[in-house]
Amino acid sequence: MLVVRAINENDLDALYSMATQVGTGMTTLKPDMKMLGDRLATACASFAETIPPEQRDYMFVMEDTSNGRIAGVCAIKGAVGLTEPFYNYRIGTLVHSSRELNVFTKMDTLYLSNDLTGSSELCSLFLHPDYRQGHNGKLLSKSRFLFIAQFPHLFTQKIIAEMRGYQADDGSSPFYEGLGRHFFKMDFHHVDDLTALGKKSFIAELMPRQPLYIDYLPKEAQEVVGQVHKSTAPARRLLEQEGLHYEGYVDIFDAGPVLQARVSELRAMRDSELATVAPDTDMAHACAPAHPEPTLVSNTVLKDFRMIVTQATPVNGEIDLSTQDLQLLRCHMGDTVRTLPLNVRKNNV
Amino acid sequence: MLVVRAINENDLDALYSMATQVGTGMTTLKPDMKMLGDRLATACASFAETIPPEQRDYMFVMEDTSNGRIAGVCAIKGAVGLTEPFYNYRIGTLVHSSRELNVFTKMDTLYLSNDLTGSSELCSLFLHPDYRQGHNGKLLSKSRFLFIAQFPHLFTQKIIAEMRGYQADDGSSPFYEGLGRHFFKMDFHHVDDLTALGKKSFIAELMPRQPLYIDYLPKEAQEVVGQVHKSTAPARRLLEQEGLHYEGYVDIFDAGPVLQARVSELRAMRDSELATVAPDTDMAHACAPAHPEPTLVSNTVLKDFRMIVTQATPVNGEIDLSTQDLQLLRCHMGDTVRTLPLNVRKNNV
Amino acid sequence: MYVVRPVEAGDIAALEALAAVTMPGVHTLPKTRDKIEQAVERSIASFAAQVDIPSEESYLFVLEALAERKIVGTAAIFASAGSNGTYFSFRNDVIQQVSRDLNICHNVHALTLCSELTAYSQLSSFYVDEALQERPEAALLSRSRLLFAVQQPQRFGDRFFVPLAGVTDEKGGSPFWDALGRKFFKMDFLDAERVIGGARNRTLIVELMPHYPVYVPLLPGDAQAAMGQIHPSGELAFNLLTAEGFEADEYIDIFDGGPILQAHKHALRTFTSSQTLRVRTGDGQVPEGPLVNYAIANNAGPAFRAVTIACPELEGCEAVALSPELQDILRVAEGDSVTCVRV
Amino acid sequence: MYVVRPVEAGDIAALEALAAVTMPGVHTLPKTRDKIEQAVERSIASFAAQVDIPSEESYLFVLEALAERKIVGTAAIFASAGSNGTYFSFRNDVIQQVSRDLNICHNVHALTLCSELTAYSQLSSFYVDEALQERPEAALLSRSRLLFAVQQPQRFGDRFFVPLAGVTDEKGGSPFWDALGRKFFKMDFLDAERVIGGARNRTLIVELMPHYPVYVPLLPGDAQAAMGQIHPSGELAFNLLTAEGFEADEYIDIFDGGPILQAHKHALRTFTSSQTLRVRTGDGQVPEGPLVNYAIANNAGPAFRAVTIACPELEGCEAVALSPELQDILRVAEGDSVTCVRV
Repeated sequence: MLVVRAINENDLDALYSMATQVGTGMTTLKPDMKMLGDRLATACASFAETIPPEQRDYMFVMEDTSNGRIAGVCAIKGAVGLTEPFYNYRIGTLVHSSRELNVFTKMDTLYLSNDLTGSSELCSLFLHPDYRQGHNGKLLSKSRFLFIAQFPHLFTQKIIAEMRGYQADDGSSPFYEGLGRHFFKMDFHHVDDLTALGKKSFIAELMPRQPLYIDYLPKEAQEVVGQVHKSTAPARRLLEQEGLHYEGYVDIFDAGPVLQARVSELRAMRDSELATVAPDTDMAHACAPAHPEPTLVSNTVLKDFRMIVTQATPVNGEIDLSTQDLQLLRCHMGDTVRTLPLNVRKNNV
Repeated sequence: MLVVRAINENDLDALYSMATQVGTGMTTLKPDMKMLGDRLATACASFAETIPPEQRDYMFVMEDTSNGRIAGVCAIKGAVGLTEPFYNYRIGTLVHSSRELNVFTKMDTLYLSNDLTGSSELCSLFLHPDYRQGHNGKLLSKSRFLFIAQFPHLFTQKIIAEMRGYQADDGSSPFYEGLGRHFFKMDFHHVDDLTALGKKSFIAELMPRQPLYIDYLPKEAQEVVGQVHKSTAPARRLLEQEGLHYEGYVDIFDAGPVLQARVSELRAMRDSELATVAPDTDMAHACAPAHPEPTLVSNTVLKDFRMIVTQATPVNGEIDLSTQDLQLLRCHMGDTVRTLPLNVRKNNV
Repeated sequence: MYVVRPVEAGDIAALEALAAVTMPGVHTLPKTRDKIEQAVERSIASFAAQVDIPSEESYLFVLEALAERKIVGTAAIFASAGSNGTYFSFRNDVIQQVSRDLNICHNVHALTLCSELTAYSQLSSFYVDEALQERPEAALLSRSRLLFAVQQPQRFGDRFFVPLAGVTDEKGGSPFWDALGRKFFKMDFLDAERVIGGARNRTLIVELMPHYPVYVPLLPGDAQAAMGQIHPSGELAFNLLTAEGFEADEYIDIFDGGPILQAHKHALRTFTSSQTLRVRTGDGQVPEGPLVNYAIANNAGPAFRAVTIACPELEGCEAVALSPELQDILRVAEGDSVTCVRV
Repeated sequence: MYVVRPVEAGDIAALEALAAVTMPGVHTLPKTRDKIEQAVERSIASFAAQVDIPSEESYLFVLEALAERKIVGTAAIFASAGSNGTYFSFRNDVIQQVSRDLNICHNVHALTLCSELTAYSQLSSFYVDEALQERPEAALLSRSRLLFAVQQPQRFGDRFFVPLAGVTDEKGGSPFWDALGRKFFKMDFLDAERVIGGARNRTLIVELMPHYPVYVPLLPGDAQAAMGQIHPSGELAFNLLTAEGFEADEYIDIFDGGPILQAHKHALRTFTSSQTLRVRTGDGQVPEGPLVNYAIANNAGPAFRAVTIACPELEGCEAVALSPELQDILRVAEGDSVTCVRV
């Protein structure tokens, strides 16, 4: 059985072995014992609330309780950009118009910005290939929204997720080739590695800081602004269903979109409910939907936050969970849990 | 009884007499027969769908059917900024940081932008003082959301509303005194009048176009960025309840906030429902809430869109409307109407 | 013999004939009868005006072949560029990028829309008959404008500039325009030049052109290559002007990317090395020793006239020998002062 | 008698004593023994170096009162500003705003962070004893750096600049800094100058200073008033430099808003009007006629020495009369060439 839970001190080795599977492209999860150890310590301090909210890094692991294996990992950073500047390009609009010539030109424009400074970030999502099936991916990714809905006071107004940008078949980034290369005069992957290592002051020194019309870029670069990497498209759709949107912020190197939402407008904030664990009654049984939808259920304990996906459905503020489910959640009859339909309800319009 | 309805050709005189009541501060509703006549013609063409969606201007009037008086007016413009550039300041963030000196400075920055070009705009809301009571203000303002929920395909992705900015007791604008005056070298009210007259090319010619740190402005100007005029605060709250938010765009002269939302995330889009007009049944009666909340109800006819507020509540897809309500809506038993609770439901969290 | 003199009303027909000749590099020379008449009238009024502060005056000079009484060249100077607005150009900025962490140091060029050339005096409309391009009369014509400015400093600014036409392809297209102006104006280069009438001081430039610096590395190769390059028709003017002391590189034209040469008057040879000498009557003999070419201008204000002569070095002299014929052409007499500069 | 000569190792103690005197306007003169030693060593190495392209050389001159063997002034010149980075300054841009509809035309000033002064040669560390401020020796000291540059052009750039300290209040605060730099550096003016060591070429400037133009009308009145204003201690230097041909107004310092004077060498009197003359031995008599002050420098490279004399106008002369005593001081003999310029 799978449970997503707050990471703990004993997970370091499993985390490292997971990181060896990740490959390039995810700069926050590299197989480096020192880096991972530091991060784990921050995560444990986060759940223990011994560091301030903006320094926190809530990491979750998906555990297969049948064999104790770690099947996946994901995280929420309390705030980005408060120690190193967090850069994006923001896409704005400028209109050039002359009534005399009857010309009206609407141009998309790139602004180098730190606007997202202080936002909370969804990051480091990785599911082991052996577990890529069924609801597992959804459970892992969406568990973070249930956590936010349970503890909204821990998060800033805005939540973001950076998506890997479009790459050509040869692994090159048309956006970088059209823009960054002129200023960095080095390889895309080289720049990417430097960023991962935290060598970021060069961004302020080398990037063009003046607003740029996207029209100045080669067509291939223009076309990929805000486009995700092929392999990232499903993750993007999933986050969009939860209420995140592309609002015109992109990565400065590969122009991958940043998805964002007000915390208060996440689906989980609107649609998740508290329920009391209670045995099934005739009345509840009668009122339950004929075709139950899978439901995400979590306990309400910060330090040992645990989430599962189950077929049980809350009815009138009560939910009947199996003994196994209760064990996974470390809950008992009478405890309060938080529930959220795993899938998005279709609009009734 | 009050009904909000699509404006029609016969409303010009009433509209003019309404405009004489408006006073300064609303540039789109001036007592000018030519201007109002043109606008009315556009509105009629909009409801008749004889002009393209982006040129439309849906105007609604609130009519007191007891005496035939026009009690209020409001409108939705199909798209702004497509003939004259639509300018705002956008507030962004720039971080200046030096690890060497251990300095980390986060600065708010004003960018002159046309980002909101093409958005639909809520505007021209005015309720006659004689009618400022009960649910009238809410009905008038919220009727527009019901219209959008019924005809979302007529609107662009984004809907905005410009709020009048803060003014000191003497009618001066601290933001204009701190910024605009240095570049325009004329009175705030003079500039405002010029804008209303459509003399806007001077904005491109005279405004500082480079990004500005808000810190450069005098303290009094900094403090009012995004602040509404005292008299506008209730209108702001009302729009925020419907799902609009201040996202950092302000007026270039008085720094009044622009509220905005994705059309798809408006409360009316999520919470409004279609219902069939049907007589009350025992079953429905039994299931109805004990303390019915006032409900906005509209017909579903574009050309003669009509809305009321009523105590009837939809139950299981049916609603029992009084004969009077049906007359106001020009509906009959068996017709489909759209309903939306007038007030926002409290979150269940 | 050739003389440079202010344009006169009687020259209009000749100018119309000249305008019929294709002169792709000379946008500022009027092409239609109406425009030519206006330009001539404006010049006559400008020469006649009492000027304290340079303003909208525009002085048009012609080179006349005296034998045939034929106009074989034109050259103009505006007292104050953009005097009824702002003269816009691109300033060629260099941004030095240094990254200590990465040990990188390179320069990035950027073009910034600027109004710095406003109120400079502007040389323009230089055209000389092909047969004369290699002769000192070409230099005389170009330089006469500056000789006039030396004599009448109150009529001109302290700084001068000259926009030269940029490169275009066979069809009249401009690669620089295609990469920049077209994106904002949404029209062809020649159409844009037509609607704007060759001007660089119009409100619509503020309305349409980019206000943020244009990073040169982002421009296509052919547009970069066209920056600061002159149209072949401008080569003579370019050579004469750089020899005079004008400098290129700092500014380029916002439309076609052609070079804009500019200089403070202290850097111009006509200002720094012209001499005022007395006229004495020459004996008609060809003088001995090495001869050099000089431009000689009378000092008669609106009745300005200038010629070239070949004579021995005048450095350190107090007078210059002119034949009675030349004195006639310049309308000077023995003892009058003339302004001389080597060409 | 006074002589200007390159600093020597033996001067270190004297310089240390000088540094103890409060010189608020001279940030670039080192204050501690260590720093003084480094500066002297660097100067000695620079004078001794074979230079093809100006780089990190820094030349320090001293004014010595020969009778007392006392150092009474200093003046330095860096071969290439920001040679290990970028020299940052604010360029004072003027944006012309014209609205045809409203019939408005006005200029808006804006300060743009720029690196244009990088690789200029930079004059600095000018200090002269109060007793000598009115005397020609002050001008001699200031100008000696340029005389050296005239003789050794390969060691310097074609353009020169001099940052002069801006105005500060009694407590050492700078109104310009308070309005600008403080917002980004989050520290007092003196603290900022201390951490940056008076340099203008550091990466942290890019990291912290504003990259977008600063509109001057938005600055508080006292900051606007401080722009381009000199600290009273810099008045002598300012007067000497503007008389030399340096121009203010285009650039100001990014920290205190003080003026940065700059010029192309062709605009500097030392370059345009210095003469190379032969030495002849004077008869010791005071010459008749009006006397003017000249700076006279030997032409001995690293053994550079310069003095002032009062003598009749040298214009048109081929030799200058120097007493045997002066020849000794300059280490020249009859027939040697010296560089002379009026001060």
